Amino acid sequence: MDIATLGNMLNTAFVFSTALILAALGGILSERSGVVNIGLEGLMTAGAFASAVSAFRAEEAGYGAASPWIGLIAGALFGVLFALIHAVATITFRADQVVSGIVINFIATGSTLYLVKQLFDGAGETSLVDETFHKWEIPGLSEIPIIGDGIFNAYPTTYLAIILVGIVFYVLYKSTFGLRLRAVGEHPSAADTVGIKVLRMRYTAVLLSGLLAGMGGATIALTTTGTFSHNTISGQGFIALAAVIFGKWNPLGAMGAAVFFGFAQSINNVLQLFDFSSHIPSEFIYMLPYVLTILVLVGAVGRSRAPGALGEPYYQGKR
Amino acid sequence: MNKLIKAFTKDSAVVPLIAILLGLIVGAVIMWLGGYDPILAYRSLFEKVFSNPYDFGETLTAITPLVFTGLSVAFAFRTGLFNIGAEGQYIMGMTGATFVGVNLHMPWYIHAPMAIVVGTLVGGIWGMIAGYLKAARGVNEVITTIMLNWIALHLSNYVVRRFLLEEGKGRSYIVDENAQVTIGWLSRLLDDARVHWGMFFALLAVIFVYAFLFRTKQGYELRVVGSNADAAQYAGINVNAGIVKAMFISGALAGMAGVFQVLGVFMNQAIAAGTTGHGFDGIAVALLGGNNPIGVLLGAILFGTLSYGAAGMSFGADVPPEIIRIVIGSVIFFVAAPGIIRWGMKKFKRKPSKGEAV
Amino acid sequence: ACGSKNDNNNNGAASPSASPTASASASPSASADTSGKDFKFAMVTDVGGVNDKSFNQSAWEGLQRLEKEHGATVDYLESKEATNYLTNINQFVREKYNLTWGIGFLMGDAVKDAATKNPDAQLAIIDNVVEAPNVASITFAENEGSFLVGVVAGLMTKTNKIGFVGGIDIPVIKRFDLGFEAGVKAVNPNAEINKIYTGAFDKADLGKAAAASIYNDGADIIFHAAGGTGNGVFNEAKERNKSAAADKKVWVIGVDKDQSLEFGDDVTLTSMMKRVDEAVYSVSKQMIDGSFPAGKITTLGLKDNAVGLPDTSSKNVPADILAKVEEYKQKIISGEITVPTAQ
Amino acid sequence: MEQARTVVEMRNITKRFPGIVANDNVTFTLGKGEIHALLGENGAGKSTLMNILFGLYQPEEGEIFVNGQKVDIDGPNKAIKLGIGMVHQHFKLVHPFTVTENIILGSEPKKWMGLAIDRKLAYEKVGQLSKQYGLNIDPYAKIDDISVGMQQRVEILKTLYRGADILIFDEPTAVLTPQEIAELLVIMRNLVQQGKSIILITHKLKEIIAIADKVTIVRRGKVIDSLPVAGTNPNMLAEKMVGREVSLKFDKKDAVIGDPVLEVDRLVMKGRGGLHALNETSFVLRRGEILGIAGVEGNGQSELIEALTGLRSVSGGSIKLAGEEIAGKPTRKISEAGLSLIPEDRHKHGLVLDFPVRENMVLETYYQAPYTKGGFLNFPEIEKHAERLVKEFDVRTPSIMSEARALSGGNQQKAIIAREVDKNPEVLIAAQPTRGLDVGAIEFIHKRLVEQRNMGKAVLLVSYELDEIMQLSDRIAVIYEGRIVGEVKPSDTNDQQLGMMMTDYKAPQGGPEN
Ligand SMILES: Nc1ncnc2c1ncn2[C@@H]1O[C@H](COP(=O)(O)OP(=O)(O)OP(=O)(O)O)[C@@H](O)[C@H]1O
Ligand SMILES: Nc1ncnc2c1ncn2[C@@H]1O[C@H](COP(=O)(O)OP(=O)(O)OP(=O)(O)O)[C@@H](O)[C@H]1O
Ligand SMILES: [Mg+2]
Ligand SMILES: [Mg+2]
Repeated sequence: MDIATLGNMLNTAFVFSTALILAALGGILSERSGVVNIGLEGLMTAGAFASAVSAFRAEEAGYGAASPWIGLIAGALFGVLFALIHAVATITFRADQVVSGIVINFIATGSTLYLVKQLFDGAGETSLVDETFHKWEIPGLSEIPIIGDGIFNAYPTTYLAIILVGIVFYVLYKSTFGLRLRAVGEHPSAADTVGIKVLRMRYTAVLLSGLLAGMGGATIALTTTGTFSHNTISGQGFIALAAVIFGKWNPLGAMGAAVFFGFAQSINNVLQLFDFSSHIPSEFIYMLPYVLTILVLVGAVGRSRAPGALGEPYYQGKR
Repeated sequence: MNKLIKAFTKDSAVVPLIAILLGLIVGAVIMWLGGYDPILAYRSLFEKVFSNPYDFGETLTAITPLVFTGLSVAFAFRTGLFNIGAEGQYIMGMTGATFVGVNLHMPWYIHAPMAIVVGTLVGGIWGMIAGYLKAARGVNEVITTIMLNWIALHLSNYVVRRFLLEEGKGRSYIVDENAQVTIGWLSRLLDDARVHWGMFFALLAVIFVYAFLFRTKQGYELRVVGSNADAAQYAGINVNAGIVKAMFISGALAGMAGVFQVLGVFMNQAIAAGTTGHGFDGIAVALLGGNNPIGVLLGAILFGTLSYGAAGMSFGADVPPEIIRIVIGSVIFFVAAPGIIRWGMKKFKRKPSKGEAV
Repeated sequence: ACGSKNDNNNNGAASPSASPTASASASPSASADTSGKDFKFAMVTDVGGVNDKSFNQSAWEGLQRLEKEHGATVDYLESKEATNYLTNINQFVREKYNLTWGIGFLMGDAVKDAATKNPDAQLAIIDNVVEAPNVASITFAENEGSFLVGVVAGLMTKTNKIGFVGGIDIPVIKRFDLGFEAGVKAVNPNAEINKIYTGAFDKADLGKAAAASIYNDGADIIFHAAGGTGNGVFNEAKERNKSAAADKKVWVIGVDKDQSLEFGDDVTLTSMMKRVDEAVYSVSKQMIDGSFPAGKITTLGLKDNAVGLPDTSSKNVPADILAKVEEYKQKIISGEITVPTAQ
Repeated sequence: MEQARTVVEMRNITKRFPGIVANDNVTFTLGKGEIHALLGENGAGKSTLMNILFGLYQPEEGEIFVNGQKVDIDGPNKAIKLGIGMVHQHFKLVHPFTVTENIILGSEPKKWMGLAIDRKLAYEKVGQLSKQYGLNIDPYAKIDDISVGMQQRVEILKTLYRGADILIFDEPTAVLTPQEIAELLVIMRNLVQQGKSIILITHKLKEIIAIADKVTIVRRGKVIDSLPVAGTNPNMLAEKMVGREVSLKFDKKDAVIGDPVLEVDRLVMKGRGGLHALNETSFVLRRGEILGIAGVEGNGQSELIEALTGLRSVSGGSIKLAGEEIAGKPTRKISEAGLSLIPEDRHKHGLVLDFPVRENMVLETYYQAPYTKGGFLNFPEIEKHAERLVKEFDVRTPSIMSEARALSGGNQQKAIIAREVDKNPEVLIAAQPTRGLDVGAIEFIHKRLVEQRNMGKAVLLVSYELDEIMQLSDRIAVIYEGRIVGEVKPSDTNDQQLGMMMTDYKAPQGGPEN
């Protein structure tokens, strides 16, 4: 394996993991505020759907290269819409957070497909978006060996995801908002007694998680598939959830986990290009990313500690 | 009898009924907005399920695996574990049963039971892996079960291809007749619907899970572990063993879903491109049923009926069957957030009294 | 989709290999717009759904044509999971549809079951063989068509590296794979072929990653037989062509339909067409005409024009290469070349 | 002391919870510079009243005046604005955060136009405040790593940081060591001198006498009396509070001491950071005696209990229960061999809060006959058992089917004690058995422990409360840094001497007991 291959693998890993990173960031914000978000899959689905439709419509309307950006924004907003359902159910009505998340997954897959059929004359797939995102090569930086190929020649959404990791990290650990958010997720009544509006914080966090996961879904539609259909999002949301836990609810950790997973996927492709791979049953190659993930978890990372109040609805003393 | 009436007029019974009604209304509104005829759609749905013996029988067949996976998830929940891996355990259970069903040849009274037992054990072991990793290494079971789902998919494809493949068919050989668990007479009675013994095993499983969890000492132990692991440890209960045991049972239940699908419905195992969704649907069923075995049964019946009837809806009223997922989602939503219904009920009840006051 | 080759195919597909009823089908669909008005045709999709941009969709187009041209009643049901195959077929059988299609390899057992239990019903299946007196089995010689796109690839590669992205390693896909490889080797024995099976038909992200690996390894043409996973292959190629220099241009060879219509001819070199629509149309038409090939296996290959390259290929493939393709086509039809296949 | 101005006046407050009137027409006034104690049984409604003053609950009826102004306290924010601060019964601290982060939470100093927290300034400010009030806390420490006493100071600092003039302390001393209590009392006096007014909820009559100016007594949601502390005595207060006579001191018979039943020999257990949590701990417990383990929290008491019960493995030494080695054996085996534990944390370790009382009563014996027959639980027997215990130990619960969560703290504790005592153990370990309980409940529990000892059983009492230790123990062993540093008889010692031994080893004249 030469250096170029390594760079290419890293590149594939980042492309693959962009959506996972974004969705995982969403998951982190929501869960750090104490709200379990098992609905990431559904939020991604909503985002992918809205982005494919809007980008296509924008392209039709002649927005050209702005179309994918319009799609990205639409995806984010649609994610927020579905996250709102989760927020209302779990925060205002104190529904079980896991249940509500599963409901989001159900309603998102059902309603987006239904809408696709409504919008595209009964077709099960949106029309292909031609104006998708293109890779941006960062001049200069892309010359660096390995990471030049690996990171600095990527989709704008990948850069966006990496920047957002930084922003979310900063917000969580350096800003007042982050301190309060984490307090709400660890010990809501402690936050309440110092005058923090617990429910408002949780609403904000859950809606942001919709925004980010929606964006994550959108990146898949706008860089990988170009369309939205019933299988555009198939399991990525759950992998993102795994990345949240794997990364110990820390943005950098989650990014590491997502990229690791993407890297394992690209190893599995590169492996098939070698001759010796013909002796390995292909199924074992497909398993590789998942097996590696488990091995890494078993070997390196110990128990991860969830936010203290994760999953608990907050009652401010019953009336 | 009085008790029964009371049970049904209690808040806890009214709420789910209202939830179902509201879910159907949400679906109706969406259909209506989309220009479809909701009345016709629902009529087609229920006609599909109840108007002829064949479809009725097939509906029962559709409900059966949901009972198992629903129980699997609910059981794990009760013991404090979130098993997202019913999907993988289902596949592994299926593979185990297919292996025995295809590769061994024995009289029926050994073959079928053996296929069932082996499949169930394989499913259980698959669940146990996640349990073991949690107990011994502290790895969160949510991640491992997600990963194990994918591993199970590919592993079973490998097993089918390597050991069971019927050349050119893309699937295993048909399992021996002696390993099949169809019910011939009932099937004939129901116009050849693929009814099988799994249905009765599902009912037994409901009773088993109920009795095990709430009536046996082992079930008690697992519930203590699930509800307060620290207290369990103080009480001298082996928490780690409990986790492994619980995941084994949960996996075995999900495995049985796969076992009966192959021995009762498909008779062979295809090389699969993706997961079936039965495991994930099991989460929904468990939640519909409030993680209570009886609730799971009712939840599976509701879920299975609606899903199976969805084909009738698209056949009879040209409504996209996706709408049913929205309906099911809404029902779960309203079941899960009884606050919404209670809140609505209160408003509803209060109105007349206000009127009186004026 | 493309109606340019209608006449051609109509004849071709309507002359099944050993059918004694060939004469009946010779009466063309010229007039008789309502000849099918008493007929009800239906199809059941596999889990891909009717808009899979692949054989399900193609099959449905065939049925729709039947409705348009002959006034037949047509309908379909989508299967959400494998258990639905049989129940969906039975829905139509019970409603006394004249002919019910099972679309796709996976439907084999279900069609067999329905046919055995309902000897009066007529059924047909695509991509699989069901031995029953009331079932028409239609399969395609994908290896033959793939051989021809292999010829194109072998002759047009500049890097002498070619890729293949498969869905799951099953016999149908293996036929694409082996035929393609044989075609490449026939014209360019030195070319290296890199194959990746993604293990899925519905994961564009895996297709994209696989294509990236192959292109990174130096290949300039990828043939995909991976359904929706192939979308990722196209997107990767498009992406590369947007930024890369002209001499680094990469190509994709599409599958099942003329994929240049969807993904554009700046990335689609050509496609290995599989005329499921034609097959469904013509065999259903035979039912109207009273010559339904019940109990027969019809293998549609190059000689039936049921597989092969679309006309649009001339856009990107030079005439001399197309001539070469035609040459090999004749050799295959005549039996001079036997293309390897898979069971 | 100045008693002039009224700073808080709560008039005719009524607060109802489903099925109970927690505050029934309560009127309460707090004067400036006053320390005003609130006294009442568990569940009398003290916390509820204070939660109303702090804006956490809204009363159904009544008015509140702060500094003469009628106010509507609709949330903690409003309370904070009015200069009210509260140190809650259950601390409201975010454990993974540092001391400073907890203190500034909600009113953080900012920099970069509000984009970031000015941590430097925050740490400085907290350090300064700590010094100003003599609280002596490390602003950088994580809450997880500091003692309960320190945590409480963080709570106090939280209110001071927000500029509170009216401080509410809800059972501040329940979790403190004697030293910490003494220090807290100093701090409170200090605060009053700086112009603050304090409301103090406590079950410890001694403290009220020691520090409060006024006391208001609440029973079942109603105010029974409000009077100056001067001229009262503990017995009188207890009587008013419970509504009957309470014996604060009871007479124990002399101990009839028998054979050694628990012999702990040079027990070693590794702790955090390479230190030994248990460092060659040795002692002997005999039948018919109560041995009190006195010590400041964090000197190995928890580890000792975990070692004795098999919850954690030891790295050296031996534990003999009735002659049998039990070190390293699983918890269940030890329990079967005759050792019972009343754990310190009843919610976390003692009960399954979501289970009915019925099931909690067999938490350790469920698998034995007659509660299990052929693998199945025998509910009639379990119920009989639960009914009997509930009756014998006066556990007040609507029914044995009520969830343990629904019981008050005192009754939860009684349920645990009933369960453990009924196992008829050779050795009963009682860890903090009366923490947070009212005098009535304490009296009941103490009686039960002495009863065990009188029956010839051995009781190991681990408590941070010197009063409790002095009152109950036949012998006191002092633990310091994981080692028993001395043994004394209660009659031969006093608080000061014990306190000295607990903080640093100074050989007492008595020496190890004969
Ligand atoms: N949030 C609540 N919901 C319902 N009932 C409550 C709630 N909080 C308190 N109660 C009830 O109100 C009564 C008074 O409780 P409160 O906490 O004020 O007692 P307390 O005097 O502080 O007792 P303790 O000495 O144990 O702290 C109790 O009977 C309790 O059950
Ligand atoms: N949401 C609630 N519903 C019903 N009762 C409640 C609720 N919250 C608290 N309580 C009850 O309020 C009472 C007082 O609660 P609190 O938290 O002050 O505990 P406590 O009784 O003082 O016990 P301890 O101080 O030992 O923990 C308890 O009896 C508790 O059961
Ligand atoms: Mg209180
Ligand atoms: Mg209390």
